[in-house]
Amino acid sequence: MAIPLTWYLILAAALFCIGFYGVLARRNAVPILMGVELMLNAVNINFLAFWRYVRPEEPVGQVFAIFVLAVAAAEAAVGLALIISIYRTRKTINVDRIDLLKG
Amino acid sequence: MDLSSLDLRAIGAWFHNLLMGTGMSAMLVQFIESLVGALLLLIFGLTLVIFLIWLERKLAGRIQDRLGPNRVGPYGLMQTMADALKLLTKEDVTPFDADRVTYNLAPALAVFHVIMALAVIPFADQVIAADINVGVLYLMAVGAIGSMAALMAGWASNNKYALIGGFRVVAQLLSYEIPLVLAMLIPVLVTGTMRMNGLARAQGDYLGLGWFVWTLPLAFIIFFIASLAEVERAPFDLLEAESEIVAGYNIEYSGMKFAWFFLAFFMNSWVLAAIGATIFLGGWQGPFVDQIPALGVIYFFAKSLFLFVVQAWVRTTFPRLRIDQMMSFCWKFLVPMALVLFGFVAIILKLHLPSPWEGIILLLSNVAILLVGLSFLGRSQRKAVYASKRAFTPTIPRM
Amino acid sequence: MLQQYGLIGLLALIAIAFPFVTVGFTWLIRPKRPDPIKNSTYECGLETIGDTWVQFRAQYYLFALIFVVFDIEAMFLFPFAVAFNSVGLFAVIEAILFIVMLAMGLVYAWKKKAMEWQ
Amino acid sequence: MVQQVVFILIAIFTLGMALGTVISRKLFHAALFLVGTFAGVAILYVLLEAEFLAVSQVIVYIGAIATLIVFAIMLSRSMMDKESGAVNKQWWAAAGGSVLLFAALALLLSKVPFATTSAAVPDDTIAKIGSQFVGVYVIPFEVVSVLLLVAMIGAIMLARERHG
Repeated sequence: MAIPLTWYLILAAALFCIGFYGVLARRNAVPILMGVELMLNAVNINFLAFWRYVRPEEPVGQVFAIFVLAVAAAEAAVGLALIISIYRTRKTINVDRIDLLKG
Repeated sequence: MDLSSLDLRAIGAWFHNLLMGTGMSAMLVQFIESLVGALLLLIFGLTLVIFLIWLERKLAGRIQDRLGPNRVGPYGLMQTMADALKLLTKEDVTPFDADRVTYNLAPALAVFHVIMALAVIPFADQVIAADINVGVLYLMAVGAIGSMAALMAGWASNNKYALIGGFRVVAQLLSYEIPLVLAMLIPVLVTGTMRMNGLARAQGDYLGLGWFVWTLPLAFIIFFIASLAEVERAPFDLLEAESEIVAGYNIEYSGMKFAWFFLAFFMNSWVLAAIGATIFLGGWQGPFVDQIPALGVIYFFAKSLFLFVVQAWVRTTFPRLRIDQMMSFCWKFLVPMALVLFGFVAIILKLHLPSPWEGIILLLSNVAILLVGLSFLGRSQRKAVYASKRAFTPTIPRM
Repeated sequence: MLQQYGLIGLLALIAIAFPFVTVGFTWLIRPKRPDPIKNSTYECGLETIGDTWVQFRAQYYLFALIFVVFDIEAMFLFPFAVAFNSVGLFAVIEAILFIVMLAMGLVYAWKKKAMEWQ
Repeated sequence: MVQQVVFILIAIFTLGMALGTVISRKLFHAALFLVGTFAGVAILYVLLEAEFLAVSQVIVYIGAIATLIVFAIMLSRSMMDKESGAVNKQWWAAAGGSVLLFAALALLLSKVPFATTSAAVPDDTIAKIGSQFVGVYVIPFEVVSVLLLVAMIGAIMLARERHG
C-alpha cells in the first residue's frame, strides 16, 4: 500500500501527545475534556490502522473504534454536565480552584 | 432515433474514451473526470437554485392571492438573476466586534454542506456522482456540518439576537435530525443497503406500488415533517421569525454573504425533497425507465419538485409554532413513533411473509401506529387545553 | 472506492473555495464606506447594553444531550439494518432491547420534565 | 504517491488543528479547532478505507460532541475568558513530558517491524459490523445501551436547573 503503517502510528502518537499536553497544562476544565477527546481519537486511529494493515477481512478494529466512539460521547456528556453543575455551585471551572476536599 | 441510447451514462463513457484517447495516464484521466463531475454538480446546484427561488416566490404569490415576480423577463423568470446581480454589488458590512475568520467561514460552510449533499443523489439509474457504501449516513454527516455553520454564524456576529437565533436553530436542527434519521433507517432496514442508488432501485416492483411511500407511509410522514424542520420552513421557521427575533443567526450578514445563506436555504429545501423522492417515492423509477434510462431524470425531477412544491405550500399555509410546541412535538410524538415503527417493521420483515402480503401488513401496521399515536397526541392536547382553562371555569366537563 | 471519495474531496475543495471566490469578487466591485454607526451591532437601533454573551439556559444542553444519545443509537442501528437480512429473529430482539434501553432514557427525561421548555 | 502527499497534507492539517485546540485562549476557538481536528481524522479514516467510521466520526464528534462542548462553553461562559492565563504553573513540565513521550513513541514505532498484509477490504464490511453487533459482540452492544442510558440520566440530573 502507498502509505506505510508506521506513518499512521506516528501521527496517532503525535495526536495523543498533543492531547496529553492539553490535559496536563490547561487550567480550564473544558479544554481538559477536549484533550481527552483528542487522545481518544488517537486511539481510534491506531485501531483502524491496525485493522486496515493487519486484518482487513475481519472488522474487529472498526467495531472497537465504534465502541470507543460511543464511550467518548457518554464521557463528554457526563463530563460537561459535571462542569456545568460545578460552575453553578462554585462559579468557576478552573480546576486549580475546584478543591472541595481541602475543606 | 433509438430512444434506448438516450442515456447519461453513455455521455460519461464517451467522455472517458475521449480522454483516454489523448494518451494521458489513467490517474490523470480519473482526476479530470472527478474534477468535471464536481464542477458540473456545483453549476447544476447554482442554476437550480435560481429556478427554485423563482418557483417558490411565484407559488407563494399565487397562494396568497398576489402575482409574484412578473417584471423581469417572461413570467418574471429573470427576477432571481436581477436579485443576484444586486446582491453582488451590495456593500458588505462587518460588525466591528465580529470574530473575522469565523464570521467569514460560516456562510461558506453553510453552502458547503448543501453542495456536498448533492454528491450522493441519484439523478437517474447510476447517474450519481459518488455511489458510496454509506450514502444515507453521509447525508447525516453533511447535515452536522450545517448546524455547525449556524452556530458559528451566531457566535461570530457578536450580537445577542444572532446568538439566540443560532442556539435556537441548532437546538431545532439537532432535535429534528433524530426523527429524520430514524425515518431513513426504516427503508434501509427493508432494502439492506445504504447506497442511495440501491434504495431507489429497490422500489421498482408493481409499477410504482413498490415505492416506500405506500408500504411505509408513516416513515414518509415523519421524514417529511422532520425535513420541513431541517430546512427551517414554516411552521418550523420560528428561528428566523422576522417579527420576533429580527432574523435569526444571519442577522448581521449582508451582501454576498447573506446571499450564500439564502441560497443554502433554498438548495437545502430541494436537497431534502430529492432525498425524500429517492428514498420514499422511488427516485428515478417509473414506467419504461428500463427501456429508456434517460426518462429516469424526468421522473426524478418531477418527484423532487413535487415535494418541493408541497413544502412551499405548507410554508405559505400554516402558522408558526412556539418553541416548546415544536420541541415536544419532536421528542414526544415523532421520535417515539419512529422507534415503535422500527421495532414493528423489523419483526414483520422477519416473519418472511409472501411478497404482496408483506407490503399490506406493513401498510396496516403503519396506519395503526399512526392512529394510536394521533389519539395519544389528541388526548394530551385536550388535557393541556383543560388545564389552561381550569383557572376560568370552575367545573371541568367529563370527557 | 477511493476514486469516489476523490470526487467528494474535489467537490469539497471547490464547494468551500467557491463562496470565498464570489465574496472576493464582490469585494472588487462593491462600495466600501464603513462608518462606526453602520458597523455597530444591529439591535433595532438601540445602543447595545452590556456584554453580548447572555447567560444561556441549561435547556439547550439537555436537548443536545438527548440528541447525542439518539445519534449514537442511530449509528449502531444503521449497520444492523444493513446486516438485517443475514441475522436471525433473536438478533432482532437484541436490537429491540437496545432501543428499549434508550427509550427508557427518553421516558425518564419526559417524566423529569427535562423536555419542557419553560 | 498521490496518497502519500494527501496523507502528509492531512496530517499537517490535523496536527495543526490539534495544537490550536490545546493552545488557543478563547474557548470557542478551541472548540472550532477541535472540529477541524475531527474533520482531519475523518479524512484519515477515508484513506484507511473505513468509510463507516469516517461518517460516524463526523456525525458523532462534529455533529454531537462538538455541539455539546459549545453549548457547555456558552452555559458557563461568563467566567471563562477572564480567568488569568490559559495554562497552569506546570505547563512547561507538561510540554516537556509530552515531547519526550512523543520522541520515545516515535523511536519505538519506527524500530518495530509490523507484519502487515496488503489484502483488500471486503465490500460487505458494514454488514459484517452489523452482524457482529448482534452476534459476537452482543454483550458490549447491550452494555453500550446501558452506558448511554446511565450517562443520559446522570447528565440530566446534573445539568437540570433546579427550581425552588
